[in-house]
Amino acid sequence: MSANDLEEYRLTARKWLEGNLERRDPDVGPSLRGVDHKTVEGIALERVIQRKVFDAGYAGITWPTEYGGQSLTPAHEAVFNEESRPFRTADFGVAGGTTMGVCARTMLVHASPDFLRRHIPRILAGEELWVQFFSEPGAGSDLAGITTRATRDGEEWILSGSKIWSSGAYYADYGMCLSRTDWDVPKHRGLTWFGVKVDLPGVTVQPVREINGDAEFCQEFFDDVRLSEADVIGEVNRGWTVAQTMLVFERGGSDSGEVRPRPTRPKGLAPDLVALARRAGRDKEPYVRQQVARAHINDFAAAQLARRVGGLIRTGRGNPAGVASYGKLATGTFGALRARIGMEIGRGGALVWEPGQLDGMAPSVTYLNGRLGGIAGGTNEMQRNGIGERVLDLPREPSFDTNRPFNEVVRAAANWTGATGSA
Amino acid sequence: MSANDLEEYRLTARKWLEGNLERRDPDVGPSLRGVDHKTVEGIALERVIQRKVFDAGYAGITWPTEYGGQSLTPAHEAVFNEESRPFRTADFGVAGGTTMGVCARTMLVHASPDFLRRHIPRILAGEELWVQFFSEPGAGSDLAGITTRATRDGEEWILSGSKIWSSGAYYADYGMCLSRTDWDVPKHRGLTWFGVKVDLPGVTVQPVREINGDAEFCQEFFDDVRLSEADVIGEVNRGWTVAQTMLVFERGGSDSGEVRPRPTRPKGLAPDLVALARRAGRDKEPYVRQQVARAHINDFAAAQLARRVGGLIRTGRGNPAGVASYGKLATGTFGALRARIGMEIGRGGALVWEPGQLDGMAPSVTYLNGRLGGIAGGTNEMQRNGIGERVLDLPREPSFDTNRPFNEVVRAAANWTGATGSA
Amino acid sequence: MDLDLSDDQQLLRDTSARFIEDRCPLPHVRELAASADGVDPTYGRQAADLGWYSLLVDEEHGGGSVSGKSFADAAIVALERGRYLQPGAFVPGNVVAWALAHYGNDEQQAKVLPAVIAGERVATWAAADSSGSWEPGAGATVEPTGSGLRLAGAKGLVQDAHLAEWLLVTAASPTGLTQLLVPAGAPGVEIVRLDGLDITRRFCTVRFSGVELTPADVVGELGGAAAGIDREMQVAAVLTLAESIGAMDQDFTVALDYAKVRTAFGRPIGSFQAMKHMLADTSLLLESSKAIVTAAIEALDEEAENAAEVVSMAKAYVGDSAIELAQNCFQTFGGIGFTWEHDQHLYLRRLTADSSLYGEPAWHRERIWQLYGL
Amino acid sequence: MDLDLSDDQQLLRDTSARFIEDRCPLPHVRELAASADGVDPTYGRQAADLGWYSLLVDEEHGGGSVSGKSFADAAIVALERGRYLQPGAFVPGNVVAWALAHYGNDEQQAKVLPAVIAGERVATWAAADSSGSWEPGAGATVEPTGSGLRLAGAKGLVQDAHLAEWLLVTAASPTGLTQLLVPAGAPGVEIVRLDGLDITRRFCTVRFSGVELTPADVVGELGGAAAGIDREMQVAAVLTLAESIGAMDQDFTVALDYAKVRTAFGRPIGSFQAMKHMLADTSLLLESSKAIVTAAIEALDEEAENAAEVVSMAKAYVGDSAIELAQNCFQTFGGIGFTWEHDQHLYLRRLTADSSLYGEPAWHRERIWQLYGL
Repeated sequence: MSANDLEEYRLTARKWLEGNLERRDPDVGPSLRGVDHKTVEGIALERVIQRKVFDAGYAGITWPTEYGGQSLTPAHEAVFNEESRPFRTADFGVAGGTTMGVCARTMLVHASPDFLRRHIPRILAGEELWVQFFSEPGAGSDLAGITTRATRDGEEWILSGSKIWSSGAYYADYGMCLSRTDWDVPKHRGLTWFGVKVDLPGVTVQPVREINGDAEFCQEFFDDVRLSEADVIGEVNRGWTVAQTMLVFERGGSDSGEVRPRPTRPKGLAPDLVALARRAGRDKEPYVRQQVARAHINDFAAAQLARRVGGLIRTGRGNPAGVASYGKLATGTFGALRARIGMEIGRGGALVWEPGQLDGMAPSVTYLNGRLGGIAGGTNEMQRNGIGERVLDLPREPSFDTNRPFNEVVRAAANWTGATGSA
Repeated sequence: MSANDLEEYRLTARKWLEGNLERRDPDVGPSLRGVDHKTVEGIALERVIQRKVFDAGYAGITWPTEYGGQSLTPAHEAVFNEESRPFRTADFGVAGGTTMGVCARTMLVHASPDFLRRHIPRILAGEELWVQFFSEPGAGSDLAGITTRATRDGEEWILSGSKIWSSGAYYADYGMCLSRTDWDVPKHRGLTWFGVKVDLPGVTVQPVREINGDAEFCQEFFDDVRLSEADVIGEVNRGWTVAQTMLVFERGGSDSGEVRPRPTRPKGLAPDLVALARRAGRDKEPYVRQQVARAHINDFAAAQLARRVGGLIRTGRGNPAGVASYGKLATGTFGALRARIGMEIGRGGALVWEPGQLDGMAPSVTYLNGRLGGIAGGTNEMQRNGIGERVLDLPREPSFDTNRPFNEVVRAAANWTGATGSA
Repeated sequence: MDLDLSDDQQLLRDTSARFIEDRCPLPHVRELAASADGVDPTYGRQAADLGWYSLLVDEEHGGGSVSGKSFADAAIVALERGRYLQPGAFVPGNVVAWALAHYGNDEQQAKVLPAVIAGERVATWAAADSSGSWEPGAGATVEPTGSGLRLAGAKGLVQDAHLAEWLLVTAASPTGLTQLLVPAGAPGVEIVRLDGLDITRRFCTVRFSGVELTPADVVGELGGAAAGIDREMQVAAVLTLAESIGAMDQDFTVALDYAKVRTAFGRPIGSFQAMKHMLADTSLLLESSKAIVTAAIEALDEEAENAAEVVSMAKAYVGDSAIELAQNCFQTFGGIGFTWEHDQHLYLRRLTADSSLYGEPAWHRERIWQLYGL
Repeated sequence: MDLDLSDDQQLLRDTSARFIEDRCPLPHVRELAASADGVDPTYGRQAADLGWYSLLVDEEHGGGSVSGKSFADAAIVALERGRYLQPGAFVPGNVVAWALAHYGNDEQQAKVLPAVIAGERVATWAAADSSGSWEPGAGATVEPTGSGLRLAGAKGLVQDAHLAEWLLVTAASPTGLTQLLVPAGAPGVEIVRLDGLDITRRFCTVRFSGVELTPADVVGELGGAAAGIDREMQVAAVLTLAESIGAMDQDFTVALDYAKVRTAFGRPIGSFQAMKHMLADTSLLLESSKAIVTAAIEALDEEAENAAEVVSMAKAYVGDSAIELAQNCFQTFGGIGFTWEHDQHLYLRRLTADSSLYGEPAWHRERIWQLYGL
């Protein structure tokens, strides 16, 4: 590939973009709520855009032609991304990121050629949006402890159980679903992934209303849903291997140790908190100033820590997954503290607001979200375990669930005594 | 016993006291350091006083006459205590309290009549001061995990190992020493107590210099010390039963659930901290005022908590040892916080002092002692376990040391993998 | 919380608890949270029948405690209310009843007090300004006119003002702090319903645009209300503390139960030391909060010389501890605590609001220095 | 701490570490702690041979960094010093060297600076007052007399003043902040040796009773030292931070090792989640402290516009984190940490002192608002 080829690719792409897509409206910023709420109708319009891109050969640029991609180089992809930035490309919201960044990538590593031929071209064409059916109401930190079951019935599988915290499932087409297919082996060894179409009989998708008022996550119920052998992704009972691949993609490949740019210098003193202190007429109160400065400093410390963690990975100084827990734990602890400082300095005035007054509501919403970083995507406790065992090399916690059949683990947990067998 | 008898006893005692003991000097307050340092020479003078009291029949008033006591009632003892308060009775310091309050009482429950006849009269006469040889450098929280060993050798026992944190051992005559006599049974079942004379060949007593400059505690080394069967206290290999009795006496019988008087209302705003803030010229600084008030409030909360714990025990609302952990944990956490607040408000000025300037030194000494409550006599972690399991009835921690021979426990701990046997 | 309830007190507790269970359990609390007014009209009258608004008023004025310790009695009700996050202006209503019984003129005592005690009319207390400052009289001023008085300014965090018949308003006057009993419908009174973090209660901002009043509307002496307002703050703080204790106790109980039955990694999560120790620390917060609130209640019942200090200590201590407790319970529940359907957030919302109402912890800490004249 | 040391920097680190190991390991630190002077006279000269006092001085004035980043280089030395709690006025000595190189007059640069760089004479910095305030010029005033200047007042927390030949004194003058290079032996200078929490270093109070000086003793402009003092505070803070990081790292390393080998209840104590999680949190404090100090060093080396803010953020953050780290290590060691013979208390003492020196956390937090003009 010569520079000329790339330049030609760029010009062709530019021309196509100008002729086929609208320009992005620069005034449309991010929405006020954390997540942009999608509707099924809105998504249909996005599918039309994606279809155009796919038909023109600009979807899956680096992916195999066999599955609808273009088998070009990452350089081509980078060129197209650059050129398409000013244009209004398809926005599938959080499910779009999950489809392309997590599910399809995981499929490409583990699914059968048949499966890939069936689904990847449709994904690239915007016809299939995929989300993860992974966490369960009864299995959060202990992801491998899921109890949604898939039971073989002749040529078919019967799925039952429930999943939760699937982002954007209410407008997705498929879920990539982890289920237990063998209960007589240790927990990591009896898991299998399936592709589950959300409109199959027996599948119910319900939005989960969150305490902050959002409803971007869903819970799914599977009531004897019939699946076929063709829906299996990866090997039966080897689902944990697939899950590990997926978790790497989910972390955004942050294990790669790429050099992070220097975090921006702080752009002013914790602007939200200073504004809040001013609204409360308290920005000259020494105690309030202490608390605001504390939050501001923690923000800066967290940013510098993220940079250091990148450096540790880059220079091979630590187990990547282990040291990444530093950043997560900092977020999980500083976040709650900062949210509380907001309520503290806003005091009574921050408790109430005139209906619709968004800046009045902001401290409360932040406060309600304050513990999110300490729970979602791995609790503080899980991060501390990770740091303790993977980074500090501290002696391991005794394990009660890795060496025995999962159904025994479930039984023993329900009848816990703390006794360990005499030697 | 009639009121007349008691009144006569009172008059006789008063007359004896006036004729034989000096009056207490009201100007001698408690010393500036936490503990009054004793010397062997000073103790000899105290022994003379105690001998007088003993000879007059006022030592061991409620204890059996068989062992040198008077077999009288607690009421007689209370009368003598009242009458003797203005007089200069024997002060054996911390070892005196241990001898009478802990060791002798434990012996009376568990030791053989022979042992009691030999030692209790001498204790009452001031001839024997006893301390505990209990904790070890390698066994603090895990008291039953001690490794000082006593090995049978014909009619004798050979003691080797080391003990630490024995208060006042440098001027005591005997230590009551817990040792392991059977390594092939679980840890609580192979323990035996011995009376160890501190001047026996092979016994070395060394003061432990503490970080606050005090040296009231000692460490002992036992280098093949020969003991006889007559030195055994209680039954061989049943030492844990003895230890439990001892721990109850050590807690001062606080399990009794007696009604505590209402804690005094605070006598002023944390006077030490306010004085410190003033010396630093900071008593008008809002942040300093917040910190001082915080400490003051915690002091009050701890006092009210102590009262509540007494009430919980009194009204049978909780396992006494369990709820007592609340008070200990409050001390252990508030103490460190308060000590740090002192250094914080004193800032740089509290770091230094002119030699001999006691109030300048005080914040630093308090600071160095700040963690004492969180470690000594049961760490914060042990209190949290106690509250969690005994009060809150949370599922138990897995146990690795209760059901197997102690020598295996030691080996397994040194080769810890965290694995538990597969079922 | 009190370890030695009398038989009558136990009866008060049990009837209150049963009333709440029957009349307004958590599912109904959620319904009310979604309703326009936030409380239904008959609830207050029924509660009044149980004595909820008469405990702080002496018999002479139509009230009566059950044990002779009126604050201990009212705290019993408050605790049960807090346990299930009861709606309605119990705290400010009792403050008004207490204030009228102590300082009201004959007409106020004859016409208003009985209606409040009977739960027939809602009266509420307007003490803070709209920034959340609890400095006495904050936000409002009253000035003599020719024949009467004119009230101006705005008060914030006025609970259930939208349902109230009367507002007891604290205000600064040229001669000192003053309290006024203002009809909510008086010309120039504007009541703005607010949204809020705590969805189980409703707060309003009340604006006064030159409201014309007469000397008969003053409660106590014009310019002489400083001591009264201080004591009312203590009453409000102690009742709020007792409500907080009920909410803390319930939140913790549910979290503790969850830690015993939820399993992960082949064990109940409560068997993990990290969880066990967090719950032990949380339990210490709860027990010490109960202990210090008990002391505050006694200080009021005994009219202790340092009652103001003890109440401020309790309000500061529990104000921080309650939030920490609710956050720790949240951490125990994990993801499920983020769902609207789980009650955890209702407790977090309520306890966070309680922490600021009637003086946030930092305000009370500073106040302790001032009480010592330092 | 810095993840990308150059070869020259590694050499600087290794020679410094070896020197400390040979010349002044912890047992010798303890001997010095018990000695009259607190540091032995040859140590400073030998350290100077390794460049310890020349790194912040440009080549023109006889100094030189090894990497072109003088603060990064000095921090390398400081970190190794902190690791084994080295005695001596490294921080204030370097501040004086930096100040003389930047603001000194010809004579100061010709006579004093070389002696300081060579470690032949001790110069130290007198910036705080004796209450521990680090407000610029605190505690001392200088006033013009007929022909000269008169210095009065007292400075506190002056490290190694009892060994110093010169004191760089910050003082208020009628025309603004001023710095003076005062011979320690000048009439009217009284140096009082103090005892202190941190037994590995010596601090003095220095009193000035009308000390007569000349304009030649001024460093920089009379009344024009505000910017210089600010920058010197940054230099002092950053070097102290680097020393703290070394001490934190070592204290934590030893505690971590202990948690792996000490057993209780049939397990290494580090396998208990309570201990493991406390150590994980402590490790987060350490790593984030390293990260923020790295940023502060870079800000000085790059002369970043917001260097003052970054340094204040780092000093506030690490000032709290270091104490928490030392307390957590103490909790890990348990009883043994209370014994004089265990090194834990030396680290606790040192880190607690570092937290206050050159501005305690609360001072730096307030300062950040001021730097924003708020």
